[in-house]
Amino acid sequence: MLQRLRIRNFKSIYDETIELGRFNVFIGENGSGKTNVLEALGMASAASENKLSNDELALRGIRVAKPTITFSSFLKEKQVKAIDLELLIKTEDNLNVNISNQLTTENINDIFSKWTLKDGILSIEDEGKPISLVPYYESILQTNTFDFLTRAFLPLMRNYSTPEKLQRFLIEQVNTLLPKTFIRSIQLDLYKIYNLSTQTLRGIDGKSRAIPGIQGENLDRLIESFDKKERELLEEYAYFIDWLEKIEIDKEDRHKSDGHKLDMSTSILYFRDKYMQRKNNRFSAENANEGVLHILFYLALFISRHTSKFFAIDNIETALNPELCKKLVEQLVKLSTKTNRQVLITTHSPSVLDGLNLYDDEQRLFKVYRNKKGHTKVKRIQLKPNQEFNGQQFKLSELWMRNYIGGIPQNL
Amino acid sequence: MLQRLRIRNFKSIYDETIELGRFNVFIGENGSGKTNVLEALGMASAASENKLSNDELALRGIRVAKPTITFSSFLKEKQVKAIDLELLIKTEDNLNVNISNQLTTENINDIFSKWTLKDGILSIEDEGKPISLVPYYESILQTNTFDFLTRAFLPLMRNYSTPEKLQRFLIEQVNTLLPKTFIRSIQLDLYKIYNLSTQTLRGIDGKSRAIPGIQGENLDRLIESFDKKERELLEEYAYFIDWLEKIEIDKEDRHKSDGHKLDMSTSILYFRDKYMQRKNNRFSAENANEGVLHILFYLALFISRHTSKFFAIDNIETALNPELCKKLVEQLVKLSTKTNRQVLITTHSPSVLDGLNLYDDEQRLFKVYRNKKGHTKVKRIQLKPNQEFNGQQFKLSELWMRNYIGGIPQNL
Amino acid sequence: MEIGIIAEGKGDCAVLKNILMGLLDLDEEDIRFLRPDFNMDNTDKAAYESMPLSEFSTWTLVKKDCEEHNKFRSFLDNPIAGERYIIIQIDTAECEEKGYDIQRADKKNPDYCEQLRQAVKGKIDEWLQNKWADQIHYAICIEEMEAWIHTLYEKRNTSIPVKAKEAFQKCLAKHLKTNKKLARQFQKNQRTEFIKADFLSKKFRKKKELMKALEQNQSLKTFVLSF
Amino acid sequence: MEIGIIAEGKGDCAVLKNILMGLLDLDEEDIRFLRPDFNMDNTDKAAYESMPLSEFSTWTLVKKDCEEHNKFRSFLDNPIAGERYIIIQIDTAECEEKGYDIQRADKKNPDYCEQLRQAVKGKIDEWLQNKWADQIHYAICIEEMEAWIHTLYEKRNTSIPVKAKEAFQKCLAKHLKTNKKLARQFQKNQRTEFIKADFLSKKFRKKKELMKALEQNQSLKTFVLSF
Repeated sequence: MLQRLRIRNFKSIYDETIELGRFNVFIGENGSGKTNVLEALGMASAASENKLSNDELALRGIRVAKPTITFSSFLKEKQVKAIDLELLIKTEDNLNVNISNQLTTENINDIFSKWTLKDGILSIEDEGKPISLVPYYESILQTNTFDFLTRAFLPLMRNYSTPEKLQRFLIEQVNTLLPKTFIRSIQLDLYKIYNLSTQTLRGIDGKSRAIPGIQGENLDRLIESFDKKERELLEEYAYFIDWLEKIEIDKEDRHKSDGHKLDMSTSILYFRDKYMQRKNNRFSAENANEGVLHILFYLALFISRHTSKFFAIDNIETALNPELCKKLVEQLVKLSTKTNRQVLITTHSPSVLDGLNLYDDEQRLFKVYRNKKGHTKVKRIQLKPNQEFNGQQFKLSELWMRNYIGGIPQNL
Repeated sequence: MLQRLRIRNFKSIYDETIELGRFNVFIGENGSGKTNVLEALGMASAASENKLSNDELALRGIRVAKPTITFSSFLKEKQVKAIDLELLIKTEDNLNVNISNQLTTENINDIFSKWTLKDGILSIEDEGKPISLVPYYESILQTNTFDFLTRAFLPLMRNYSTPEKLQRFLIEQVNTLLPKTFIRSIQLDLYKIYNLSTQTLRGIDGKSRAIPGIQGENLDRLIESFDKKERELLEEYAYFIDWLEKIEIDKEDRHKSDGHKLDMSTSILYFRDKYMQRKNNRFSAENANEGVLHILFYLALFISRHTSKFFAIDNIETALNPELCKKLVEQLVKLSTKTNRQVLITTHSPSVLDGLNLYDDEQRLFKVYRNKKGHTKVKRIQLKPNQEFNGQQFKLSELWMRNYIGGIPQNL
Repeated sequence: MEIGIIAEGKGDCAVLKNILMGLLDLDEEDIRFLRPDFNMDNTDKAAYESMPLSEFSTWTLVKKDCEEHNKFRSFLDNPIAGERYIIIQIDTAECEEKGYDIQRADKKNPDYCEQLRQAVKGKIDEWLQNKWADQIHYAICIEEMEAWIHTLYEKRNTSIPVKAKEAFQKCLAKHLKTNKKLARQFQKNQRTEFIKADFLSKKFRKKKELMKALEQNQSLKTFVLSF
Repeated sequence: MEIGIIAEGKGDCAVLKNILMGLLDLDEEDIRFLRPDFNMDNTDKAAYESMPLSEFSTWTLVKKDCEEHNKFRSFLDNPIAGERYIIIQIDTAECEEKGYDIQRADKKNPDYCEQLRQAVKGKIDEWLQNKWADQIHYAICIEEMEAWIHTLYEKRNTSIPVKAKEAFQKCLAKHLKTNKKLARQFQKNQRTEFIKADFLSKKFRKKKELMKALEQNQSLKTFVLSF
């Protein structure tokens, strides 16, 4: 799990630290910087794999901008020409690993300028006690990596007059591998920001070949890849869509010629409507209502064994009835535990808040806002300890809408 | 104004009559048929101009499907192979004109089959009293149309042995012109269903050349077309976006080479952020936050003298903070009176309800749901007469969310 | 017409919904479940579920709603136009508990059902301080809702049931054993209490079935005839 | 720390917000306007605006909020963690009206301000039934909020103002006449009461300016020192 994320100097975020849980929901005004938080993590992810080209960033859902506006540029502050990202990862054996990433670029005025990463392990702690990295080096040096390194650096040997110098050099090299190893251990390297488009879900206008893509590309292929267990799990949730009788994948795209699609959609996903006459009850993704496509995408994303364990969703409420959205979130929370995901989600829907149980520390709610200097701030909304049951008196959605929580414009 | 719309046998709508106001908001569950209502009106609009090809329908925002599933197809009901649309138009001189449109198609199994319209005036009433169509025929016959008709039908003269027969024939011809004339009088012929995509608003992925297109294409060009008065009106609403200093249209696309866009966006729209250093405060539409793009689009749509007087918006809340959305709707209501629009809007956002004043008969709220047979029903939500002011006790958004209104799934 | 339901359980809501659909030809959309709260937020739900069970015997929650008036005010007195009613459903099985405070008459008394019903109705009116009298219908089940459902599965009078739940379960088990189609469908409708009860009482949606059924249960009949 | 404001007008909210930003280094996000209701729905707003003016003299609404407790309960007792306070703002100008019921002392009395303030504070505590005492701050303006803003524009003691509104308007008019930049900016900040007052009291956001100002107004000083 990523336990803590510190972001400095990225877009509207001047210096902010966020303590994450498993299921993290962000609310706030338009322009408060919610998406920037998701993107900052995307930068860390991309950097760890050296996938910092504009195309690669865009495929993760990051809006690529000129470095001059990617670095924070607040009034009365000198612009720092580096993005600093600090990640605290809790490993499965309960180590706390603190990783730093610093991103710089050659020409800050050039949108095509290449990004450069400087990363490293700041510390590793075991139950609060700092531990030495040496065993880690050793464990790595004992593996194939070591053979590889030895061979790779053999020609350089002569440059290192003493074994100590060579060792120091190798440790430096390993040091750059380590952060990536930990980042991979939580699948942060595979992180993407999903922001669905109905058209794309329908199989029109998709741009990504990923299964699935960030705007909802290839939902049909994702479901096709399901094994029996996944399929059964998905079908358990069919009750979300009252009229849904059956989901079909038309592997050979046979129905296309039946005139089910205007030939614009590449999707081979079909639904059957139980209220309609059997001969006329098959709908292509192109013709289905948008709600079913959004719901199905999120469920499939959380169920599939092929999707990353770590991802973000921007505007999860799009096109969904508020009550449905609440129940969906409630189920996604459960799935996130079941299939071991860590997720960051932004929303403008009050109902999403009602889908959370804030007594569970794994489910966290944050409000994002600008302080008086314009800096993005992220504040966790927590409950008082031992709050008595109060008979529905305080629904989170209503507290938010009635302006008791913040995160809404007060003076429009 | 379109006062009444009766839809029969279109998708999930079996037979439903809707009494419209100026600003009409539709809420309901996913799949209840909200979008079908908007689409039915789109069919009437397209039919009036004989623009019923699949491409033309798609450009208006109608999801084109096979006729077999475009006609209603409920269990235990024989499928009727025609869509019936009845429009009651109130003209500016207070006549009530009742128009019928019937759409049929040759091959109901073929998605490419051509649609055929049979339309006609059912009645014209003046203060409840039916009036004869004769003066209308005469007024048309006295215009150029008559010359045109005479000339056009001259060769056919010999087929009509008596003047009475020819007259009857001509009246029939005029009869087909009349509905179109009334439909044009309220600009229903220009009707479209807008359903914005953030990517398209950013100037990426747009498919329409219309200014603006239904997914938000060419917002930049729409704003560029503004005259001084429109521009000033737009700028009055700048307060919606706290950080917005200025909107810029880069007519010669000069900033492109400054590295403001990744060359993917064709938009020439830029914003300046007042919290950022002047040298680094220009954002392209490609890089701006999505909220500002959505807000700007709606404002421009309601302000422009070039956009239709009659249109629909699907999911107006997309990407907007609830409180912002409420205030936006409040202002769009005002603009709709000021610039004389009639609009149909769907939403899943409870806050939108709070932006309406239901004491004003021009602002109407409808809930859309399926009855036990699966038919889409549309029910207006009205207030009790003479309701006393009750000190915020009953906020519409909360009544909806607390399940006192309906239009949410009760048993997920 | 719209009808709100305040009931002891979600299953009770489903049964009443089906009865209303059959009786008044209503759509599901016309029926609002006000208690139990289907739309509770999850933070509250967690708190609720951690409450000691004794604090929320279901009739006490119905009583609480009646006494607090909030739901009645929000549903019946809100500014939205329309004809609206609330059905209050309560079992008599626990009527002798503290707070409910009703003495049962002798079951042999021919007026047992009606007397007990009147006593409970009086109690509800007391809780409500006699407000909204014209807009309330009383669904008072003697002794449990299962006695009403039972009428759909067996030709027998269930007006004064002995162990209504058990009796119905026994009858149902018999049906499931002999009717394979029913058993299969029953298996498919287990996800929630609501769905289960909705399935089992589906026949009430047909007016004819409903009319037949009410001849077998006095308290069901009294409820239905109150419309 | 988060602070809720219950005030007579939206302008008053703006001034208090600026004072809090200067005094406690708060962000706007830490300050919640609870009265007047900035987020009222439009149907209610229409009803509200059609009410006869007499029914909602602004102090009566502050009083109503205090007596009803809802806002206090929702903001201070809600389940969300955090240190929270509410500021109640009220002018003394109308303190002799029926329902407010405070007798003014002689203005020549050196303790006039403090006595009047104590009387109003006592009245508010009475409305609140002494609840939430540790979480309330009293912004009692003698006699009107304008006397507080006035301190930013003139070196003069405004503690016991005569016609505070008029005096401030006169002083402001003088400034606008001589200071063109101010006049231009003032012109730009007219859209709402809130924006107007926010602009005029902007200097309170600087602690130094605030500290200077409070030496010129006793009731402002007492309010600020209560933190």
